[in-house]
Amino acid sequence: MMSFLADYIYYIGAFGLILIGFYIILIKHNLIKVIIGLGILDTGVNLFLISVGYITKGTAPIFSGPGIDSEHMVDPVPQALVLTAIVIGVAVLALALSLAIRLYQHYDTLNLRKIREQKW
Amino acid sequence: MRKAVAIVLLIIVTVGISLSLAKIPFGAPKTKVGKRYIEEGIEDTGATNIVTSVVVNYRGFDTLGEVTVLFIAAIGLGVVLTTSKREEMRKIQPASLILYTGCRLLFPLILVFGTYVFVHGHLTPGGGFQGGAIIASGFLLIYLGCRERRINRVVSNLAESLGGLIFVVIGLLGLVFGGYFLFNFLPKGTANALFSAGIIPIVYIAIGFKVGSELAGIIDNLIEES
Amino acid sequence: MTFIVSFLVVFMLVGAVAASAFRDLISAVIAAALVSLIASILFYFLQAPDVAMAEAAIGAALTAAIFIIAIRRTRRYEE
Amino acid sequence: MVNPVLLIAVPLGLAFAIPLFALFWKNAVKYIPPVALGFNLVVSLMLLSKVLENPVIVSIGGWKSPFCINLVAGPVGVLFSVIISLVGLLVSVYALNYIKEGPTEKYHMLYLLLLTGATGVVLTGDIFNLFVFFEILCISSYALVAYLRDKAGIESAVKYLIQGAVGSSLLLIGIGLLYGQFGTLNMADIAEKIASSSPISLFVPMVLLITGLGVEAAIFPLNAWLPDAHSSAPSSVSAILSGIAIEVGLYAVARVIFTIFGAQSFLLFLALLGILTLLVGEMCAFNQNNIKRMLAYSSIGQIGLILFALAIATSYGVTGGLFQLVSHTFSKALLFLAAGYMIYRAGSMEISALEGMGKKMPLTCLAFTIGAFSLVGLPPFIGFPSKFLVVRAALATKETYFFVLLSLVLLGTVIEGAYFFRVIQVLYFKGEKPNPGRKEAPVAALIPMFTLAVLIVVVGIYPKLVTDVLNSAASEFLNRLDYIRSILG
Repeated sequence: MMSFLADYIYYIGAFGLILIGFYIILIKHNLIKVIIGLGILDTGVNLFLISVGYITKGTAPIFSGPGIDSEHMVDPVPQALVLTAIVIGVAVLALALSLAIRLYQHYDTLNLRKIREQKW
Repeated sequence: MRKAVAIVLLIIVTVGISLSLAKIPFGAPKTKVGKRYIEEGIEDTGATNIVTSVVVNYRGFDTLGEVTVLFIAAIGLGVVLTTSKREEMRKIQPASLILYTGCRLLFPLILVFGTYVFVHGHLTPGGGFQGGAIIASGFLLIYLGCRERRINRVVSNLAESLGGLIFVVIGLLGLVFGGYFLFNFLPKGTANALFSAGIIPIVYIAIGFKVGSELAGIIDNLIEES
Repeated sequence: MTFIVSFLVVFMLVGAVAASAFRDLISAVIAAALVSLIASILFYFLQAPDVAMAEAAIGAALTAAIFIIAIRRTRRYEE
Repeated sequence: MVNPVLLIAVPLGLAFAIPLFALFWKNAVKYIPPVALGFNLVVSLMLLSKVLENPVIVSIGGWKSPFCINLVAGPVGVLFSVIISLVGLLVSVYALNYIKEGPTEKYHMLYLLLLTGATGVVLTGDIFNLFVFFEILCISSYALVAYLRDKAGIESAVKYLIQGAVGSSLLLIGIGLLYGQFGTLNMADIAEKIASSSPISLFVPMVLLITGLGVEAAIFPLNAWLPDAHSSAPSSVSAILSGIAIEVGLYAVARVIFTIFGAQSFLLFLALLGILTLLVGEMCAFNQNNIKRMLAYSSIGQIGLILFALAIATSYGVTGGLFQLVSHTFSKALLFLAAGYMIYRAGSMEISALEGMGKKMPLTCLAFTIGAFSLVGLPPFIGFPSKFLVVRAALATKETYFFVLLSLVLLGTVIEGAYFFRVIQVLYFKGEKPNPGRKEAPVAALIPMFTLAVLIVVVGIYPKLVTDVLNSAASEFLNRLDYIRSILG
């Protein structure tokens, strides 16, 4: 049990967040709720990427003083990718929220089911 | 109905991903690219924080794109929220004296801390994005505590624009001097010193100002009554 | 260590479910910020201090702030 | 020595400089996108002759290949960057007069950044870098769709943003799975290592990547956003979204399938998806009364056709698909540009409101007609040789199921012809009401329209102009070993 947890707990957390995020996006009608779901989804993806780069008993990839061996450092590449992904995520969220504000001014509701100006 | 479809979809996704996760054991070393960055990062770039050297130097092009994404979001926010007709400002309830004084005391400290974070990005954890975000949270505090204050949009636009331009120009200078875009053409200095790592601190400072002013601009745009 | 991490992960997932369940959007945003905050602690455990800092500053603080500003300008309760 | 990085760095620098310009010369801002795109056009044409022999590969930062980000200016990349800068230049000239309201300098910044993102996607050789440029492309198009800030624009931007953001999350998960398995992000390096992995663990990342990219490429079940977004954006933006953004999405899908995965067994499924996309698009287009929605659905149909042609995966097929892509870009951009001013003068997007436009705006209607004929596939326009090539490629496979699919393609073309002729009939032969006062579109709009029209006719009469480039582009897609070798050495 413990070793299973040690192996998989981060993956479980990451994919749990991803699934909950998807669930919110698919089910909820409120636009702000959907945007919250997007945020949770992003967090999950970031956690997954970081856990891919982890090495057991690793240290952070920073040579902050002398005598740090490079043998057990974790992979720096996913960390760089996640830095990028976090910033992209916040950019999308900010734009989405501004659109939500405008949408509310136009329709006086945020319920996506009620906003049906355009049909197929 | 909708719920059932969603849950079935999610189950399929879960099964699929867990099948391919079997190939990616947690905690095992997997990569030669990361290994090389760790082993030769200091020699190559002069930065002791390997993540910084990857972000700014090895994969600097991603970072340029990422700064652009934030820039686009700030512009897009401006596009979406500008109104043709100006409505009168809503009456602002002033903050209490304690909040006001506290915010004014904290604000310079936050600015200094943010600057510290991005100036030391190549030595310690942190860098342009984190520092910029900290600076932006300082401005957020000002909006909460001293509600009638606004940032000067001209100055923040200037900082955004100059930050981006410095990044691109440094890249192009690398092309001129070294034959590669974003080539680290400045002397790398001794590792662990503040003035080391060539172009990395300069780029990170530019990013810090740019990200800080962009996030502050986003908050300003959102908070403005329109 | 594994125990602490497991506890945090469970707590994080509970936060995410809560963010989905609350009808008050402000509470949902706070729950989502909690998720981000715990994720940032997990990043720290995974030896990624840079990312932890970015997630705490951007993911938890700033995102929650812009959400709250946006909710103040729209409607607080889900219909 | 021309460096392909200039194609990205210079427009990006100019876009960052626009706020500075706006401080001093506010009226000069709108000339920056044409200047930047003209520069790009010149540089990519200079590169074009060079890359037909050998791809130009540059590294960013100056490290060896898998350790840095590569820009790969092969025939495909440069072909696309020529198209992007050419169409972008023409549309930006059109926009000089067309975009008058709202925060115009922001429009010009977003427009330039959108095209820079598109150029970055087609030139990069690194999967994560592709993701970043893809985000630049997507986020600027979300903002541009909402540019008019009216009800329809905001609503469709919201839809587009949500679907696009989910797509990019899927893409990112796929990239993470690939990185976990192969420990590298360079596309050539992944492609080299992929042979050693088991199919089951490759299937999931492939599906995730294709789904993520397919949202932007508007492949069938993922294209709910497209008709709304394309019809409620300003017409110059619709021209770019229809003419460039979805094509770039298709490029990315093709790159993932052909180069990274080399997935032969997946192609038949893709051909089926293409046919489905084609039929759905054409049938919905037939039912529309709104001219921009009709054009948007017709884009979906065309995307389906291109996807079908690419999925044939023979040399003829891929050449035909790329040719069809070029022809769709020119024709659809022309159609949207012409429709833009027709709508502006008529004051409505309904097709019935355009009665008698043939007398009121003869030149614009002529341009519209050329675009429509070309899209349907009539000679002597560019649509004819491209569709002909697709048909020939499908016949050359000698497989029964391709014959069946081909008959569906022809059915789609018939439907397409029907609705375009209906519009042309309305334009020219209806509404005999006395309608004096010719009000033509301004010259700044007519120049790009007629440049496109001339290109359509010239390439249609003399397709040899482009077939060399298309052939070598097709062989870049099909010979993945050459691609890998040229990058990793």
